[in-house]
Amino acid sequence: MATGGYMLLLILLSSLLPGVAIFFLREQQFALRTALNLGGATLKFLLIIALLVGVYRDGKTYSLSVNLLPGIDLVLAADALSLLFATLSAVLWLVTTIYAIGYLEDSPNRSRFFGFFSLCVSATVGIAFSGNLITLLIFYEILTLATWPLVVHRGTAESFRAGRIYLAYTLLGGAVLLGAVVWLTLLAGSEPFTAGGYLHHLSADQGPVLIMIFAMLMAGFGVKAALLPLHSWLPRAMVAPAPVSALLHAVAVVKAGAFGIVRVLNDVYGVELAADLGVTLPLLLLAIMTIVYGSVRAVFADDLKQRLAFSTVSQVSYIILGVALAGPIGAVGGLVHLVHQGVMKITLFFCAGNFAETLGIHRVDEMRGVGRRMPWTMTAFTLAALGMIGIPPLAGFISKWYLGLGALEAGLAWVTVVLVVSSLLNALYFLPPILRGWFSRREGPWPDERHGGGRLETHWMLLLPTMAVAAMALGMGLLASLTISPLYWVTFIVEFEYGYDHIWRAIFEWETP
Amino acid sequence: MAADVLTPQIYLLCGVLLFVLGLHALVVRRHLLLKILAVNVMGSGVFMVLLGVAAGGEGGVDPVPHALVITGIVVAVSATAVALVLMLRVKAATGLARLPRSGPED
Amino acid sequence: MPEEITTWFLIGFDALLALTLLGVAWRLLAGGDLFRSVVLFIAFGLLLSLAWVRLSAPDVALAEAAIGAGVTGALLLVALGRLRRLENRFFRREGGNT
Amino acid sequence: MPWMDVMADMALAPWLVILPLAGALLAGLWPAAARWWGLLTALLTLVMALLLALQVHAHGPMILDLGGWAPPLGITLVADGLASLMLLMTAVVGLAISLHALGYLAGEGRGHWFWILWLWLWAAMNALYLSGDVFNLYVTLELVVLASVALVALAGGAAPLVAAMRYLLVSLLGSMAYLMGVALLYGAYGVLGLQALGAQVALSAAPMLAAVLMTVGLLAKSALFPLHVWLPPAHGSAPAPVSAALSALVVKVSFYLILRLWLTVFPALPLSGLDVLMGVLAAGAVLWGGLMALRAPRLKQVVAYSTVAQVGYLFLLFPFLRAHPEGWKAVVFFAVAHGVAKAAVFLAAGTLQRAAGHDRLADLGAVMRGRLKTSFALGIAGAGLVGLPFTGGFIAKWLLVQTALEAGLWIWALVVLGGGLLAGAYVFRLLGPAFEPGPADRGRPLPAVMEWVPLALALLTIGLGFAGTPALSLLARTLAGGGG
Amino acid sequence: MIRRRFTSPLVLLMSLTLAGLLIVVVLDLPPQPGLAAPVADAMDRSGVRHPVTAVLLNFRGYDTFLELAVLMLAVLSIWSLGLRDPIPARPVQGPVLHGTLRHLIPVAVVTGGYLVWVGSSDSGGAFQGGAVLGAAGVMLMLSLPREMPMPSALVQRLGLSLGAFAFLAVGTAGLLTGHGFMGYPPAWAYHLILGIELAASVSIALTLVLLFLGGRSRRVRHGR
Repeated sequence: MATGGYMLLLILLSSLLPGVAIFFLREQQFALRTALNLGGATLKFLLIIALLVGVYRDGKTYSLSVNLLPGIDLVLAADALSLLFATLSAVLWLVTTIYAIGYLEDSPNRSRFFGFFSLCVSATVGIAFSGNLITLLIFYEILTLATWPLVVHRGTAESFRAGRIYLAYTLLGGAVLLGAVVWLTLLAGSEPFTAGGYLHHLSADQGPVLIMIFAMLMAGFGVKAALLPLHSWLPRAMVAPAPVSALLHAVAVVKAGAFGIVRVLNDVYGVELAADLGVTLPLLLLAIMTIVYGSVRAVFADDLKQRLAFSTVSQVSYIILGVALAGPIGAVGGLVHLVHQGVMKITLFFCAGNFAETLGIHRVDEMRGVGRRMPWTMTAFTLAALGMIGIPPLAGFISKWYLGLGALEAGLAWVTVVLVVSSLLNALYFLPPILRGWFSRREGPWPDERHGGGRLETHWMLLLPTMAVAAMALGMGLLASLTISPLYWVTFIVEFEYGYDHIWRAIFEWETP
Repeated sequence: MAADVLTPQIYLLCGVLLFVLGLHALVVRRHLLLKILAVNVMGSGVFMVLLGVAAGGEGGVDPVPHALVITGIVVAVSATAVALVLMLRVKAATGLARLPRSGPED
Repeated sequence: MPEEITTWFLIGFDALLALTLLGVAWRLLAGGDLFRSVVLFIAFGLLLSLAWVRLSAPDVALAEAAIGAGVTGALLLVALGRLRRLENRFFRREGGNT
Repeated sequence: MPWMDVMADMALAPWLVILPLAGALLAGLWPAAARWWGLLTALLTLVMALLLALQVHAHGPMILDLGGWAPPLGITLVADGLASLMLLMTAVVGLAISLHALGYLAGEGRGHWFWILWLWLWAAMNALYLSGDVFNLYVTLELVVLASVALVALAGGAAPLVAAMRYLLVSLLGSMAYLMGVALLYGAYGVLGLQALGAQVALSAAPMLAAVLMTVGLLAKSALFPLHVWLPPAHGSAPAPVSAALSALVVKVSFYLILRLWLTVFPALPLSGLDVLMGVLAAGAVLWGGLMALRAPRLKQVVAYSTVAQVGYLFLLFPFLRAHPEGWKAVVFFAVAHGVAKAAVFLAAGTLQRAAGHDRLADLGAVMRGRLKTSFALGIAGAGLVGLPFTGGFIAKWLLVQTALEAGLWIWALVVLGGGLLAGAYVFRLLGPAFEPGPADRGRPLPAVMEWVPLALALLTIGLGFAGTPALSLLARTLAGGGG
Repeated sequence: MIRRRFTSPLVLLMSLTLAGLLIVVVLDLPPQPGLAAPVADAMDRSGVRHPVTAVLLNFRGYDTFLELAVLMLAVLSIWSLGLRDPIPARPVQGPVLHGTLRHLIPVAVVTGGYLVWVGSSDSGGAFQGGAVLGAAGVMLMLSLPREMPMPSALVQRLGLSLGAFAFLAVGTAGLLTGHGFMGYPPAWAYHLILGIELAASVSIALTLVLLFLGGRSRRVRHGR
């Protein structure tokens, strides 16, 4: 057990224990529940910062392992990639918690909601810190368990239907994943994640088996990442409350899937082996198909949250596209999009939640003139949407830029065409709400106006988190060259994973000519 | 000499046939009382096989199967008593002394 | 050779007893009149004790006669009586309804 | 640990029979105090079972000649890894059932009958797990049957009585088949000890037929599809502690015995054909039980059908026995994990039923929202049934899939994974009502123990998620058969 | 009905197959020595002279102990099923039956006692003796025009568990004194076995009568 392994446990417990405690609070114990929520979220944030300091300044390693079966351990470990994902989760959890407290004010069953909400984040952080494939599988399944109650939270027939579909997909994915992980463990043992993979030593004639397992792993993780044939649970899960959608789409569930794919490709198979096996190209094609398909569906979706959901289907596949390019620059683009998409998408969902909660706006055509009524929210929405389209100098531009460079580096120039087409489609579905919101005039009353009369355009607990994440989305693009930016971080990871010392310098020079 | 060999053989054969006879009746008959009787006949068949084995052994009559069969008889009467009372309860509760929707295996 | 005759007589007896046992078992399990089945079962138990004697198991024969035939027979008879009474009760109840 | 050395020579095994039996006799003598005898017995038996497991783990299997008469003549008690794990599981679940019954049966006029019969059942199961003699096993088996039939019938009413009758007849049929097997074995080898038989059994007609008769007889008792008809009404309508005892423990008894026979007595016999047949029946059970559980309208019925499904997994034993020398351990671990989880689910269901006054799933939402601890227990233990991570069920599922893949029997791995999906569907269906909108209602007042016990047992399911290694190393101390 | 028509021949076929297999196996059983020799060798340490009794109460005493447990459990199971109806009414007995029984019952009691005692050296023993005693009790029941008043519930329960208790106590004492569970010190074996036999026969006799009654009477409520 390396030093400070309990630090990781503490990070898990900082949301797990408050979560469990919250379950047993009475509905009226608002103050205590809020204290537990915010206390846990803040504590986790601080612990992650401490962890970052420990890893990067003091060069400590953190890991913790618990025996499960002979030769098989539950391993928690902190490497650069897990820290990236954990930090993203911790930050976004903090803001989402604040947002959710405001959003769910006076609605029933809040103790249950926040309990599962906390469990969900614990599972996500567990996924981030998983040190081997089995641990990843375990937390991945726990995430299913913790998110189902959130999907069905409203308790309507529609949400139960969505919950059933969600379960059908994720449990099936989990079963496939379990089969794959057991199989792989039989072949190669329960190895820790290793940069460059740990399957090289397997003899060449096991290629077909490895391809089969790879396909199963991709199917298992692809469910949550909403890869093309497995995506349809996601738009339906939109019946959940806005903070859940935000969490599901921006951080927890889809990212867990994408993160799993990144882990498998980078730290289990290794990019070289994957490329040798010829599995990266099919994955790339699948990602591209998902990107285009999601964008097209988003164009034709009238409901705002549906549109965002299909946008998520499309955008998450950028991450997969990036790693499937099998080169360092593409990987930078994919991984940085993990962060960028998270922050931008959560901003969009917060905005959509604000519109729905304040004015009862659910459909794109109802957004006419909303810019005058809610200028702050509309500004945030605009920033994030433009970022998604990839307008410089916003965060999405950086992702797409590196993805494009990565494609060129990999000799797949045609992929850039896909990126361009996709960006056009992004514009096609994000510009109408922006234009309508700012430049159209409202005739008649809002569908369902609630937060009238205050000095702010809506409840401060809704507005503040929205503005915070919008500012982050802006900052990530503008300040991409700072050493605390996700981009810097990602290049560090990629440098390590791909073993190129010079690459990060090269990228950096490429980026700032 | 012939009797020493043949007598156990006759009873072994008889025991086996009683067992199968009981088994068949247990499956086919529907009245619970007959089923209970069938189990008893099956048991008697097994006891007969055990005693046949005891009588046909190399080293004279073997007392161990005798003890086993005595134990078995007592167990059988216990089970029969319980089954009979249960049958009466079923009859009182359902009006039938047979199992509803009786499949071939019960 | 009287010994041999005795031996074959005994074997004949064994065979006859076995056949009788099988016949009685067949009849008692054939269904029809339950009372007859129960009486046949008691007879079956007594014949069994005879068989146990032939198999040099006097202890078992005693136990069979006392428990297998005696007690089980009594149990069966009482159960049959109660069953009849329950039947009458059901019959009467249904008769009263119509 | 020095005290372990002191313990090395102590004969602990008999106490696991003496204690519950004495408890049963005393409870029968003073029915008014039955529950206190029951509780005392449960505690002492658990302590003894723990000590025995530690002893076996430290010093290996223990064989005890009863009355000082060595095997061909006397009966032995065998306390090895397999037996002590089953005893421990029984003791843990037994204590939970006893504690829960304390609340569940409080104020019931006929409650003492539960205690008396339950202690008898416990004693009988312990005697069975320890027995090392095929005929003695028959007697203990009959004890188990009589006690559990009486427990099933305890609920009264037409359905439980019919179920009890069916169960009794199926069991007697099974017992007779088993006994015929014993007679054939004695006829062929002239001994009754498991080890002694195992040393002699070779491939020939008599032991083959004996093996088939005994196995089929025990299968009927264990309600393997399609011989399961009696199980759902019996387990679904009994009082909750009884359902828990039947589903979690009694079902495992005949499974244990089959396993014991094939490990010790019949390892020399080939399984060809039998393994495929059993595998197909197992798959049928998993599928049928799962589908019925998806349709049953009442909470406890769902759980009862879940037992039908999970019995199916137990009989993957046969394909595994044939293809993988260590495969049976996975199945045993599954049996233990299922025992704990199923008991927790049934006890939680009983608590909810008592609080609501019924167990119709459609109308259970309010009470599920009001009784959070219990709903949690239901959820966690349900996750155990599905085999979701951090539960014993996950480790069990992992081991089953691993065994199947290692042996190249991917079809059984598919059965396990598919069964897990069905289990997921019906477990989440159970939890659904808790998420419907509406008020929360604690229902009728209940003793606190009825809420805490299912929760504690459910948390133990999580504990089992980390018990894989110790359990497997305990199972490694199991007496193997075949040539001594 | 279609199902039955289909299954009946199937069951018959399977039964016949099983019968065939069993016959082949049973008639082909190899000659084996069995346990006659080991029993004979151990008789002098068993405390009794009759081999079946030695097996039942000493070598395989544990079986017999559990068998007593089965009997007792059967009674308890029946009791747990609820109160019973009284035994069917009987016609008033004539003087002949009455007179016969008056003589038969004492004879049965004596025979039963004798069988228990003689079990140590000859055919007989607790089960046979107990059964005869029980049969006497059943006859007594049948001879009385009305149901016999049974002793109080506690006495019934005590009598019922006497045999199992005695066995358990002796067995546990063996465990505690170093003779092993269910072990007797050879010097005491005869007396212990006789004691257990007596206690067991009382329990068995009572058990059989209670089994015959088939539950506790609805008319006489027994307090707990």
